[in-house]
Amino acid sequence: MSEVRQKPRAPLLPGVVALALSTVYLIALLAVEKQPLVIGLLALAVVAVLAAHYMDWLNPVARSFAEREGTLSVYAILAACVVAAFFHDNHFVLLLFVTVLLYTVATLGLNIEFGYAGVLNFAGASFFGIGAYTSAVLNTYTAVPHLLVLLIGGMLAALIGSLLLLPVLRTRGHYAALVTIAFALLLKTFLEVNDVLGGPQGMQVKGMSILGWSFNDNFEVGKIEMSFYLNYFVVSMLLLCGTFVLVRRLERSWIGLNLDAVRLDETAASCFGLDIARWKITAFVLGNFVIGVAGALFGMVGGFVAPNNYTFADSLIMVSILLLGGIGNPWGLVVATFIVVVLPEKLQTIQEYRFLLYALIVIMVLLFRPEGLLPRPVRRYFPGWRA
Amino acid sequence: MDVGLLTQYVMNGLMLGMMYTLVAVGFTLFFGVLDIIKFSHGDVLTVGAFTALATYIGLRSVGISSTPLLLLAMLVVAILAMAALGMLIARYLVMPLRSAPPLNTLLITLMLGTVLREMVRLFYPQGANPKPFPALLPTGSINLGQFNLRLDNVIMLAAGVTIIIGLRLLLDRTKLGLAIRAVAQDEETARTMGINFTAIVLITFAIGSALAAVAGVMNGLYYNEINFGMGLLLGVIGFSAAIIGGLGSIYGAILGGFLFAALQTIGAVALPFASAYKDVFAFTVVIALMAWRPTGLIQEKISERV
Amino acid sequence: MSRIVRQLSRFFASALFVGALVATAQAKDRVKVGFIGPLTGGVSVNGIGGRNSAELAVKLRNADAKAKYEYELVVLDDECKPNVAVQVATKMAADKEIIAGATHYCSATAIATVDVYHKFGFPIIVWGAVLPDITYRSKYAEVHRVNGTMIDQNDANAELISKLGFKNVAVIHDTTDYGKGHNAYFSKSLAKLGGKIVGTFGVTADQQDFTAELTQIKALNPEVIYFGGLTPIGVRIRSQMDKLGIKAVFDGTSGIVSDAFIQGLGPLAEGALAFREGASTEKLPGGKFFLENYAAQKYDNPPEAYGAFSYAAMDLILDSIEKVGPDRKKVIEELANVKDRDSIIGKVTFDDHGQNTVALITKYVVQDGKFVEWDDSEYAAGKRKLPGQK
Amino acid sequence: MTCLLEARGLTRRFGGVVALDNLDLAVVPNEIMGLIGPNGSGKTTFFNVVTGIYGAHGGSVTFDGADITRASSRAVYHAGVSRTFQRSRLSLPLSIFDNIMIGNHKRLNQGLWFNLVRRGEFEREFEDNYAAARTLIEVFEPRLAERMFEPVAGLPMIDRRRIEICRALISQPKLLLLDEPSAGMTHDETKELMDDILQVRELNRSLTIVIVEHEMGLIERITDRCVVLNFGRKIAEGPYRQVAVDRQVQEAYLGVE
Repeated sequence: MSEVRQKPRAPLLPGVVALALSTVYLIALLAVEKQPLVIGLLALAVVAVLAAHYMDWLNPVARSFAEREGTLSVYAILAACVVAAFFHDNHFVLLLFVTVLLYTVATLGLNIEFGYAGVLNFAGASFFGIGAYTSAVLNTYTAVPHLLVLLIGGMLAALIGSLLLLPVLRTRGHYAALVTIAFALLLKTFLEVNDVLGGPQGMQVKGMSILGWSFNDNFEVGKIEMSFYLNYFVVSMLLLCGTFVLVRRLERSWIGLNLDAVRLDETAASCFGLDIARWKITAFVLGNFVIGVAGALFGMVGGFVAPNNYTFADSLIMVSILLLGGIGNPWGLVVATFIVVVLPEKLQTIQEYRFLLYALIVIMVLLFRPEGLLPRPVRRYFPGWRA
Repeated sequence: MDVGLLTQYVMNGLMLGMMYTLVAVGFTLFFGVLDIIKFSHGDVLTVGAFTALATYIGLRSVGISSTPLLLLAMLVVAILAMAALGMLIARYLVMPLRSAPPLNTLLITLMLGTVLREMVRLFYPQGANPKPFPALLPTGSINLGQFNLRLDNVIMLAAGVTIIIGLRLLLDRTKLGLAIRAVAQDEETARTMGINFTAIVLITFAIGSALAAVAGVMNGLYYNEINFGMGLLLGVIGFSAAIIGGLGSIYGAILGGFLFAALQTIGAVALPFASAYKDVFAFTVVIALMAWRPTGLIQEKISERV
Repeated sequence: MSRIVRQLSRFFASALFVGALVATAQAKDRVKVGFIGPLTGGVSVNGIGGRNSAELAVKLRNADAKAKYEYELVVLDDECKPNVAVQVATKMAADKEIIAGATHYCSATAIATVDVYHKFGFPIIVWGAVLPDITYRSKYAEVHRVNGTMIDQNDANAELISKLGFKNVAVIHDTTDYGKGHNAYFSKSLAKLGGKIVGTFGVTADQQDFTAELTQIKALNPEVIYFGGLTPIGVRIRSQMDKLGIKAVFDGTSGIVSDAFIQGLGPLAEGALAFREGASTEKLPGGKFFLENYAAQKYDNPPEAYGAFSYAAMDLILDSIEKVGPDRKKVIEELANVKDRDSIIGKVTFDDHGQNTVALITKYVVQDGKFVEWDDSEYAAGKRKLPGQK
Repeated sequence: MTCLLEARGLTRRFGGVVALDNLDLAVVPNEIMGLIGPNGSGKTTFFNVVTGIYGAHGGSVTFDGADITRASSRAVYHAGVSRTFQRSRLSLPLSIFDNIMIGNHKRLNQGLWFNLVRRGEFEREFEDNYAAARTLIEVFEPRLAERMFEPVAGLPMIDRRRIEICRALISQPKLLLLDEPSAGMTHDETKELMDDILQVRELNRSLTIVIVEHEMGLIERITDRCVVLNFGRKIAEGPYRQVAVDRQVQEAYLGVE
């Protein structure tokens, strides 16, 4: 239907402006140290968003993101690189940034299970941990190329996850919730008591290195000293882009449709020939794989793994990110992850109150905006495709 | 194995089982009336224990030192406070979400649990540290070979049994119990029978949370130490117990509670690997049970109208 | 709420304090130094004691008109958890403004973070952790330690209990490197003296119920239960021993030398043994000076066993910065040639691994709700007897 | 063999209640058969047993010559049976197009590789199916064809019904089971719906329809033949006019025993 494509598409400008503004804002927020300034900036953000909401400036933005996603994604990547370049020698900010990227990847994986297929998974952090421990063990005891280690991490997460398939497929609702919750506790205790994996002490993880390029050494471009975290930023960015495309294509295909159908009404779905088990398995395995890969890379970034990093509470934080951003909406996840990871780091005063804060936020979201900050729009198989 | 030693293990198992059961019964009550999981239950237990401790310290500071009086006061205050808390939770967090998907209720109560836990950690003086809990029960003990029978454990077991029997009687013999069971059976019919649905739900939550308070105090008396994190694991275990027993059935909860304790004890002593693996073992069995009996040992009927 | 209130008041206090200094000493440049210790969790009293002591060192230095720089102390909490420790250590080391730090009470956290400090070239002095590997596993120029290692204290421990005629010992250790280390060194030295380990049990740091392990131990009926771990589990195990009617000596390590242990157990603490490297603070060369100044600050928390070491570590860092200026590389070089340096804990000498050599070990026994030095105790005098002592 | 769908001695119990009692029922190709009877007479249960949602406790069901008694819902659908549900079972958050496509499952390429990587081919398949769905829904309500990518949650009951029927028709089944299409609709809406169904029939003469309905006007106008159930048994069979005057049937509706 080529003729229908001629119809005018939503303008690019609003999206670009929004991106530019948020980039500048992000740089400012990450740069300032003085608490009053930080608080001021945060207040500013809230006010700005509310204002935009009432001036009805948000819908144009949403529309141009919906229809010009391809172009805007490229701009978004550029924006991220600008931020990274700005902080090229600031270890801590870059570490924070990388953390955001990898958590986004992980929650994208969780989103496939939770958001699309409706397969409950309260053990997100556990699968993240399986990935991290994989890289810890392989980097310590073997010479497996590190890019391969990432893959293996993902596969192990998927594999161990599939041990749960039988109960996950057979149970429903609360019963299904228990399966993953029990697994989360089981895995953490196992890691704690298992000496080979370092017990509660945890393990060191050797930094990444590809073709002799060691990621843990600072390097220089011209005369400018660069933080070694830039290496990780690049890889994490690539990983995020890959996952983002994967999740997008998944959603915008018959498979995405099947997953939704399974989530919304199993009986009806099976009356139209859907193989419930097949799609649940697809989602669960694929999701855990993605989470595992992110975990493997995060293990190398952090340089250390311990059971206490992968507790039930951490899994809950992942779920919170999902709900906060808006289940099923990748862009929402990016925003939510930034809020959840960066806010407590910048706002020293709330550092130790952060769990309390997250919990309260999620409760508020569930009570007053169950669809999250950026609700998932209805499926468009091809952005900008009009009829 | 030496008989005395065996009895010792059984005794340890019974004590754990009793505490798990009290928690599990709460879960199963809530599920009965509202078909929801109130995950904050375990942390209500924590708050209950800390309330009791605060009461104790308060009373001691004003010079009251009679042990039975202190114990009574602690129980009363904790029970009343938790009952109230339970009602509040039901009224403002659970009831509003009735139309929403059950997942949301699960999540909101999970998060509420975190809120309670963090509140204790942050706002109770030095709440992050484990707190010594007074031993208020007579600690006399008889040594039978390897078996050391402690009076306080016996008292606690007896108390637990009485509470559960009492609850059973309340549900079976009283008008209130009838109303609760009616609501659990079918909300609509209950309404048409002229039962005040909201009131019944609130009362049920009060009862369940009161049980949590008792379990909390019992936990403190048993370990002589409480900490802000104690509720999380107890909650999950109680939840597991209720689930493997079969949600909505009191007997299921009891069965599940003691089963879980048994699993832990067996995992600790009877199995070849190190005792530290006992929870790994217990939870593995739980998952296996879910695969075998997806709706619990005492089956709960699932009927779906098409 | 009192916690918040206290934090607020502390915040304002320090604000005023800094304000005053800025007013007086505009000329001096500000230099950031760091402290890491467990400020929350079961061993927080030790962490806070250490924090206060380091803070004291900084305050005294800032009050000193001859000091070249204006020092600001950045305090982070490792919660005695390896994973948290690595996070905060990364945070501190990654901040180029912070020149050096006095870090870690828990061995589990110290051993986990040494690589981080090395990665970022951040000079630190360990003030409390006793695991030998922290300094000896790898030769990092960044890592130093003012307190001794656990080796000597375990020799002393084994020696004492065999002297008391105890043969059969059951070992419980937390499965962190700290507990494992203690288990290894103690078992070795006990074997030398002909004692017998009847059973070894590893437990996890947040375990609540030990009845299963203890019932097994009961069946082995040892005369002594050696515990390699920190106060919180120590308290639980000791009280559950009593529940199961186990009458054995509770033989602890430096990890339980803290008032929290006694508060947690009350009368049950009586007769528990513990060991610590270095003289008890009162008997240290600068002990009096330290305790007086500490008292003058009116902290609501005692310096605890390792406060003096924390003070000494921070003082050493400040000395070095005064000497070579706020530059990490130079500070590392400076610390490398610390030799017979006088400090409140006596002469400090860093060997090529940055380890200070502390020979002296203090033996403690809990008597009437206090950690009393063994040799001064009624147990040594024979007035009282440990359970099962001949 | 002339029957498209044939049930022999079909029996299904729920606890003590016998919902289908040894029921014999035959549907011949290209007819519109009305399945009527008082509430709880087993009409919907019959649909659920045929479509494999419930298993049968006795007897057999054959469709198009093949035995589907034990077949799963999926298998029955793939064999060419589509249905609508008494209480509308659309996926409300999804768009009209998505809901229709769920019904088209067996004609869509479900391969991971095809869906994720070969986007070019996927786009072509998508466009073809979009065209098909659009033409189908235009038969019912051109308005809806303009709103293909809006969530169905906002639509009135009658439109949802239409979409449900489209979802059932898009895969071009041999047999269509309509379970009380008029439920929850006004009289006029029911009329409209009737026309819709007849139109469908015009479109595809080879389609066979079994319709469960309480709205007798609708039954009278569109069915060639009726089967009356009571307590899971067949009590009458024949053209509507004939069964309508049948004494047993009237008793059944009046509840006389």
